[in-house]
Amino acid sequence: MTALIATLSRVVKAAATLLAIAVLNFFLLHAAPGDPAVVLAGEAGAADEQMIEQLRERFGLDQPFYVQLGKYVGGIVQGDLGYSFRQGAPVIDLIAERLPATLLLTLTAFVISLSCGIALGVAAAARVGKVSDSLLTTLALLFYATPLYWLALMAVLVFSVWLGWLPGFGYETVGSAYSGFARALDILKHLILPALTLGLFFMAVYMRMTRASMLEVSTADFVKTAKAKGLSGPVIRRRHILRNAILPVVTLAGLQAGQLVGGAVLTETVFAWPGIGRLMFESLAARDYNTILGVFLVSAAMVILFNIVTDIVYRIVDPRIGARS
Amino acid sequence: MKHLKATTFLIAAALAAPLAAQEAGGRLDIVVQPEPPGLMLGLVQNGPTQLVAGDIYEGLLIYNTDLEPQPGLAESWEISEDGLTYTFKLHEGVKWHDGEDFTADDVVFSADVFLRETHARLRASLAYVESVTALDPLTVEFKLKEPFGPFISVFEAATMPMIPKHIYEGTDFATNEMNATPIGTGPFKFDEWVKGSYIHLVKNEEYYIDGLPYLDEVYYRVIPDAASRAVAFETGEVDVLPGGSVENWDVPRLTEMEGVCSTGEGWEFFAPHAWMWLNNREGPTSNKLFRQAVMYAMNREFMKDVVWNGFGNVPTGPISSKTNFYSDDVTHYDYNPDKAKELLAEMGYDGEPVRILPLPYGETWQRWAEAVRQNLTEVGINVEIDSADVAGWNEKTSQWDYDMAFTYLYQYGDPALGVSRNYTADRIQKGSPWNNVEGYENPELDEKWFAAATMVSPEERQAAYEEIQKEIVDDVPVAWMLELEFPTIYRCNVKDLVTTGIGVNDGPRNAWIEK
Amino acid sequence: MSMWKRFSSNIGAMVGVLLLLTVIFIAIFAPLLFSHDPWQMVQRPFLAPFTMQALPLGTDTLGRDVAAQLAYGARVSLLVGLVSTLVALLIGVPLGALAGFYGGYVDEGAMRFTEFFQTIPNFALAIVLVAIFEPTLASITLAIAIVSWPPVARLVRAEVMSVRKREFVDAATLAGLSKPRILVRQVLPNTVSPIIVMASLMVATAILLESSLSFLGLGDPNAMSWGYMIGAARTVIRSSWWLSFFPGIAIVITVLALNLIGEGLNDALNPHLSRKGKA
Amino acid sequence: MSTTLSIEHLTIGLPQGADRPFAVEDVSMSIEKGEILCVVGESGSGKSMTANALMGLLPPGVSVKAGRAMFEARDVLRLPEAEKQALRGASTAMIFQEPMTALNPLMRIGDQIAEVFAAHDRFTQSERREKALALIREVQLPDPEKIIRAYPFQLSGGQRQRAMIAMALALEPKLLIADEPTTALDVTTQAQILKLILDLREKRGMAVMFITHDFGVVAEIADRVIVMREGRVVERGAAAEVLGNPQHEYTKRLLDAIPTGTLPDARQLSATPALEIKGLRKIYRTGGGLFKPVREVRAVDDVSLTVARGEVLGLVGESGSGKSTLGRTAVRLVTPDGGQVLVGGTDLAALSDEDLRKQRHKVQMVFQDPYASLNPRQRIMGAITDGPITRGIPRKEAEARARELLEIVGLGADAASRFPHEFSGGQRQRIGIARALAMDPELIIADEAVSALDVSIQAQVLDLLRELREKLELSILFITHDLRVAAQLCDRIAVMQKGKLVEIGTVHEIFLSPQQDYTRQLLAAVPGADWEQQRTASA
Repeated sequence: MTALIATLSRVVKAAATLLAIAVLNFFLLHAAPGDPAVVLAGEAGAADEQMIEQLRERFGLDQPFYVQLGKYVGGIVQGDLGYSFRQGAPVIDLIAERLPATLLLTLTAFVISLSCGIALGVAAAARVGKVSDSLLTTLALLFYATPLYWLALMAVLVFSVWLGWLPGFGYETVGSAYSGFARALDILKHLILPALTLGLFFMAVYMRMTRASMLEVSTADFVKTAKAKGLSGPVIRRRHILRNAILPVVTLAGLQAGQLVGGAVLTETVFAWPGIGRLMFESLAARDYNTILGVFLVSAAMVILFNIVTDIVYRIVDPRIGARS
Repeated sequence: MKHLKATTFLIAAALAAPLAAQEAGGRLDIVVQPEPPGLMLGLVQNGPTQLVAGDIYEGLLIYNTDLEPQPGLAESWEISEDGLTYTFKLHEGVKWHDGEDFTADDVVFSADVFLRETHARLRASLAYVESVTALDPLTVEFKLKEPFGPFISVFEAATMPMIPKHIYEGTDFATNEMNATPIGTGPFKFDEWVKGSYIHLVKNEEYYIDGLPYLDEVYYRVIPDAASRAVAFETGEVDVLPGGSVENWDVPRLTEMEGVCSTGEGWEFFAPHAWMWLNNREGPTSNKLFRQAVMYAMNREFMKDVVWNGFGNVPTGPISSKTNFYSDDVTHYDYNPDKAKELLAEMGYDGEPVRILPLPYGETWQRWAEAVRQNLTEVGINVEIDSADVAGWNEKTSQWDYDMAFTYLYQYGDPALGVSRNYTADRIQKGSPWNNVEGYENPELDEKWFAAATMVSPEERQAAYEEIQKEIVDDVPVAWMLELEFPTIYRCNVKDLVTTGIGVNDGPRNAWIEK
Repeated sequence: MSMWKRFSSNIGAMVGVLLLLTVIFIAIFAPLLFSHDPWQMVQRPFLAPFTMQALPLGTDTLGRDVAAQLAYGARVSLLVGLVSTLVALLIGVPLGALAGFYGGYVDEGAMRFTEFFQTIPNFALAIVLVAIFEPTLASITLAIAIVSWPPVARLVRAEVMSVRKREFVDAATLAGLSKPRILVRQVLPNTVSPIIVMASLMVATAILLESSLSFLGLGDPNAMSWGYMIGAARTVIRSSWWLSFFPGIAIVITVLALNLIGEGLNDALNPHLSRKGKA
Repeated sequence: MSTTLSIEHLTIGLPQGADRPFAVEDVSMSIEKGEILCVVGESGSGKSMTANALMGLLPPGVSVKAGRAMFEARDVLRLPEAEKQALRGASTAMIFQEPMTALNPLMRIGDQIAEVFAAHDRFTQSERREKALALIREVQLPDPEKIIRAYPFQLSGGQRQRAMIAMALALEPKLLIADEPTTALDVTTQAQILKLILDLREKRGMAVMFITHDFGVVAEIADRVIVMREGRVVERGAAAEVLGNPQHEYTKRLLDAIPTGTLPDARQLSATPALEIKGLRKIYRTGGGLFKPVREVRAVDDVSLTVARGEVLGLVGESGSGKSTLGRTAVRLVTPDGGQVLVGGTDLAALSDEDLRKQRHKVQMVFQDPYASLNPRQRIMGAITDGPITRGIPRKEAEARARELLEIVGLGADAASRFPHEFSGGQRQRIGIARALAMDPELIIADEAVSALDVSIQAQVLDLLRELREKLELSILFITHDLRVAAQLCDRIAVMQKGKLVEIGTVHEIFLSPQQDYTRQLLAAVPGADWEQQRTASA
C-alpha cells in the first residue's frame, strides 16, 4: 500500500518534471541559431522567399513564440509529441520506430555491464590484495579511462575488418529475409560489438563500485556474526555481503540505466545503430525541434521509469525502505 | 512552322551495349548519406533524395555525360526555331507504379501545378513558361514567353520530375499521405523504408522498356559514420559508394582493393563548383584588393592535392570547365603569397580578423578551412574558424552573418540555370543560402547575364559568357576553390552503373551484375 | 599517519601524479618543445611515425606535426577539464551546501532542481547546449559543467547534512556564530576531502566528455584538442592508425592518472569514510 | 568440573605501524564447564582480541604469534580454516556488543537463526523453523511467530540482543563468548539480558567467557575474573576476591574510579534559579505530505524544573526518555513547541533568532562525543575564542582567557595552538569544558559528557567538574543514563521516562526513598547494585 502510494506520488512528480523538461528544452531549442524552414529549404537544393514562407507557415513558425509553446505543451498533455516536418511523420511514430533498437542496445549493454560488473567486482573483492585483484582493478580502470568511441573504432577494426567475425555496423543483415530464430541470431551478431563497447565503461564502473562496496560491507558487524555462526566464506559473501553491498550499485545502476537511453548517441553513430540517440543527433542538425524534444521527453521518461523500477527493486531488496517512508 | 531542331533518338544511348551480354537479376547495395528526409522528389530535391528517388521518378529527358539530351519519358521532342515552343512526344505504354497510365495530363499537372508550387529552383525556369498544354494523351507543348537558352536542360528527373496527377490533384501536396510511399514511373518501385537503416526498392516489372531494369532489387543503406561506410564497402556489405560517401583519403585505399573500380563520371550535369563567399558588404572582404589577395594567398593546387587527394580541378572562374560555355581566357590566380602581401599592403589591411565558416559536411571540409586559414595566416591575415552545424551554416549564410563561407553548388549544365543565380543583383535575397549571398553588385554585368540567358544561338551565348567570365574573375566576388570531383567507387562486376550525366542517381536503371 | 604520508605510500597514486605532472609539463612547455604551431603544415601528409626524427609521431591529414598537436591538445583538454570542473563546483557546492544545511523547503527546492537536471539525458543535453551556443571552448566548458554539477550538489548536501549533525556545529551555534558563518567556517571545511576526490574524478570525466563532443564534430575548430584529433582522424583509421591511436592513448593516460590520483586521495583523505558513511 | 577451554601463553601480534607490537602478550586462562569467566579491562586492553582469536575472527594483519588454546583436546588457534569453521557456531558461539549492527539488516530473524543449522548441515527445512521458534521462545522474545518473520530494524536493541543469543545457542555450544553484550543497552534491558545469560548457563551448563569493562556487570554475573591491561593479565581470581580485595594497583585504581554508590553530603543551595523550565513541550512529527500519515513522538511532554544557582541537577533516563531533547531545548538547539526556558529572567524559547544569538552565551553545553564535538579543522584556540570574539570581547583578551581556562582544565596553555586530533578523548572533553566556560555561562548543560570515556578517564573528568563546581560556583544540568555517575556529582536528580518527568528530588531522596516504581526499577537494574551496597557499607 505504502509502496503503491509512493509510486503514485512519484508518477505525479514525474509528469511535472517531464513537462518542465519540455518547456526548458523548448526555450533552449528556439534560442538556437538556425531556422528549420531555412534548413529544410536548403536541403531542397534551392530556396526562395516564397518557399521559406510556405514552410514557416506550415511549421507554425510564423506564430508568436508563446503560441508555439502553448500549442506544444497542450499537445504533450494530450500525449501528442507533434509532427516532424523534416521527416514528414508524427514524432511519436518516428520514435516508436527507433526506440526498440535503442532499448535492445541499452538494455543488453546494461544487463551485461551490471551482471559482469557485479560478478567481477565480487571476484576482485574476494581476492583483495592478490595479483588477480590488481589485474582486474587495473583492467577496470583502463576501461574506465578509455574513450567509448575510440574503443568502438578499435573494436570494429579488429573484430569486423581484420578478423571478420562480427558485423561492424547496422541492426541486422539488410534484406536477408531471415525470420524467427535466424533473424534473432542475426540481430544478436550485430548487437555484440555495440553492446560491448557501450557496456564496458559501465561494467568498469559497476565493478569498481561492487568491489569497494563488498570490501566495505565485509567489515560490518553482521559479517562477523555470520562468521561466528560457522558459515563458509562463499555463503557469507553471497548471502550477507553481496546482498548488502549491492544496494548502492543498484541505486547507481538505476540512475544510469535511464541515462543510457539518451547517452547512446556515440555508439549508435559509430555502429550505424538505428536508435533514438542518432535520431536526435540528426534532428539537431536539421533543427527538427519536435523530434528533438520528443526524444528528450522519451529519454527523460525512461530515466524516470528506471528510477521507479530501481525504487521498487530497492524496496524488494531492502525491507527497511518501505517501512520508513 | 515547326522545324526539327534536335535529332530524334530512337534507341537509348544507354542501350548501346558493350561486348558482354547483360545478365538479369541480382541485388545492389548502395550507400546513401545522409538519410534522405523524404523520397517524394517533387517536394524534396536534396542529394540523397535525388539518389534514391531517381530510380522511382523520372523526367522527360535523360542527359548523357556530354550533357546532350536523350529520350526519357519523352520519346522525341522538337524545338521551334524561335526557341519559344517545345513539343514532347511521350513514350507509349508507360504506367505509374500503381498501374495507372502515364499521360500528357500528368506532365501538365507536374510542370504547371505541382512543381510551380513546390520546386523553388524550377520555378525560376518556369517563369519563362507561358503555358503547358496537353495536345493529345501523348503530346505535350511548352510555350515560352521569351527564348530561354537552357530550357532544354530542365527536364532531368530531379529538376522536373513527373508527378502522378491522380494521386496529388486537389490535395495538400506537402502532407499527402502518399508521400511516404512514392509512386513514380521509374525502373524501381518503393518497397520499404526502415528509418535509420535502409530503403528497399524492387524491380518495376512493368517498366516501359523491355528488359530493363536488370536488377531485382536495390538497397540504399544508411550508415551515418564515414569510416563505417568504408568498412561496409570493404567487407562487401555494400557494392557502391556514390561520390562523397567516404572521405577522400579513403578513396585510394578502397580503389586499390581487388575487384574495385571507380569513375569520376556521372557528375557532369551537376558539375559541383566549390567556392568561398566573400562578404562584399562589409569588413576587409568588401575590398576588391583584399579579395584578390585571398586568391593569391591560397595554394589551391596544394589543397586539391592534400585535402581532396588530387580529385577535381582548380577552377578559373564561376563556370565549371564541365559546364557549357566555359572559358579559361581569364586572369589566373596562381599561388603567390608575395603578391598577396603586396595587395594587402596596398589596401592598408590593418589586421582586422576575418572569420571562415566551413561547410559542415564532414572532415574534408573542416580540413579545407584549416588549410585556408593556414595559408591566409601566412600572408598576415588574421583568421578564425567559425563553426556551425548544418542549421547554423544555413542561418549564418542566409542571414549574411559571415566573412568568408564555404559552399558548393550544382551548375545543372548551363550557366543560366546554375551559375548566374549567384552573381546577379536581383538574386540578393536575404533568407536563402542559394543565391547571391556574397552581395556582389555589378549592374553592367547583370545585363550581360540576362542577355546571355535569352539568346538562342549557342555561338552567341558562348561569346557572351566568355566576356562575363573575363570581367567577373577580376572582381573576385567569391573565391573559387575547386571543381569538385566525387569519384564513384563500386565493385567491377557491377556494369553500366554510370551512363548518364547524373550518374548513380539513375544508374540502377541500366546497371547489371556480372556473375 | 598524515595524509601526505598515506598518499605518497600509495604506488598507484604516485604513478598517477607522475603521469599527470608529465602531461602538465608538456602542456605548459609546448611552445618551447615545438618550434611550429600545431596547425602548421610542415611535411607531407600521412607521414608515418618514427620515420623522421624531427616529427617523431608523424603527420596528419594535412601534414601537420602530430606530436605538436598532442602537446597543444593537452592544454585544451586539461583546461576544459579543470575549468568545467571548477564551474560545476561553483554551481554544485553552494546549492548542495544550502540544501544540506538549511533543510526544509530550501532542501526540497534545491533537490527538485538537481533531480530535474539528472532526469534530462546528460550527454544529449550537452550536445544540444554546444550546438546551440556553437562550439567554442567557453560553450563546451559550460555545457560540460551544466551536465556534471548534480552529483556534486548531492555529495555536498549529504556531507553537509552529516557534518551538520556533529556536535561541534552545535557548539558553534551556542557560541553565537551566525548560520552562514557556521556553514562557511565550520561545516564546509569538513566537506573538502570528498569534494577534492570527486573533483579529481570529474576532471577526468570532463576530458572524456570534451573528447566525445569533439568526436561528434562539436569541438572548437580553433582549439587543438585530443578529441578533435581522434574525430579528425577516424575516417583514416584504417590507413593511418597513429592519428587516432596517439591522442587516444593520451586521453587514456591522463584520465587514468586522474583516476589513480582520485583514488589515492580518497584513501588518504577519507581513511574512515566508509565506516562513517554507514552509521 | 572439567576444563572447557584453556588458553596458554597466547600472544597476538599487531600489524606494523600500530602503537604497540602485541595486542595480547603471554595471556593464559582457563574456563571450566558451566563457569562464567569475566575478562575485564579498558579499551585497548586486548580483551576483545583474545576472544576474536579464539573464534578465528582476527582482523586482517592481526595474527596469533604464540601460545595455544585447547578446546575439546584441540588447539583451536592452529586448526585449518575448514575445521575452525565447523567449530564456530556449533561448539563455540559468540555474541557482540552492537545489537544494532550485528544482525544482517536484509534478512528475517528466523532465517538468520535457521542459517546456523544450514551452515552445519543439521535438520530439514521445517525442523529448522521449529528449532528457531523454540530458540526464540527460550530467549523470551515476545510473539515468536511474528519475530521469526521480522527484520532486525523492527526489533528493539534488547530484542535484537536476545535474537543474537538465540542464534548463538542454536547448536548448544560448549563455550559462549560474549563481547560486551550489554554495553549498548539501557540499564533495565541490560539487567534482563544478564539474567537471561545466567539462566541459560544454569540450564545448559555451558562455559561463558564474558568480556566487559564494567565492574558492576562483573559483580552481577562473574564466577571468576581476569583483569587485563595493555595486552597483559594483571590480576586473576574468584570474583568475590578480586572485587573485594584487589591486589594489583591497576585493579585497585579501576575499582576506585568506579563511582561508588556513596552519596555525597547534601549542600546548601542558593534560592536564585539559574534555569527555570516551565511546561516545556517538544513533539517530533515524521512523515506527512501528500499521501503519508503524520506520526507524533512526544519527546518532551510538559516538563517543568528548576536548576538553582550553583546547583548540579542530574537528569537521568533511558534512551528515548527525552532527556537529551530536554537539554537541547534548554539551550535552544531545538525550538520547543510550548513552554518557557528562563535563564536569568530571559525566556530563551521565545527569542527571535537574532536576539537568541546575543543571548546564547548564557547557556553552554558540554557534549557527549569527544571526537565529534571539536571541529577537526580548527585549532583549539579558535574553538574556544570563536564565541567570546563574536560576543565582542577583544581577541587578545579572549585568547588570554582561553589560555587561562586551558590551565584550569588541566591541559596547559600551549594546547591552544594544536589541532583536536592531537588529544585523547578525555583531554578533548576538558577542551569542551574550557570552551563552555569561556562564554561565562550562567548554566552548563553536560549531555552524557562522560559516557563515552573509559572508567578511569571518566573519574578524572568527574573530578574536574566537581572541582570547577566548587571553584566557579557553576550551575550544571547533568544529563546521564548512569545513576551511579549522577550520584557522584549531583545535588538533585530528576528522572525522566517517555518524555515525562517522573520524579525529582535530592540524591538522598532518590536513592534511599524513591517514590515512583520506575525510579525503583532503574535503581534495581544498576548492575552490581548489591555489591555496591556492600562496598558502600564497608567503605
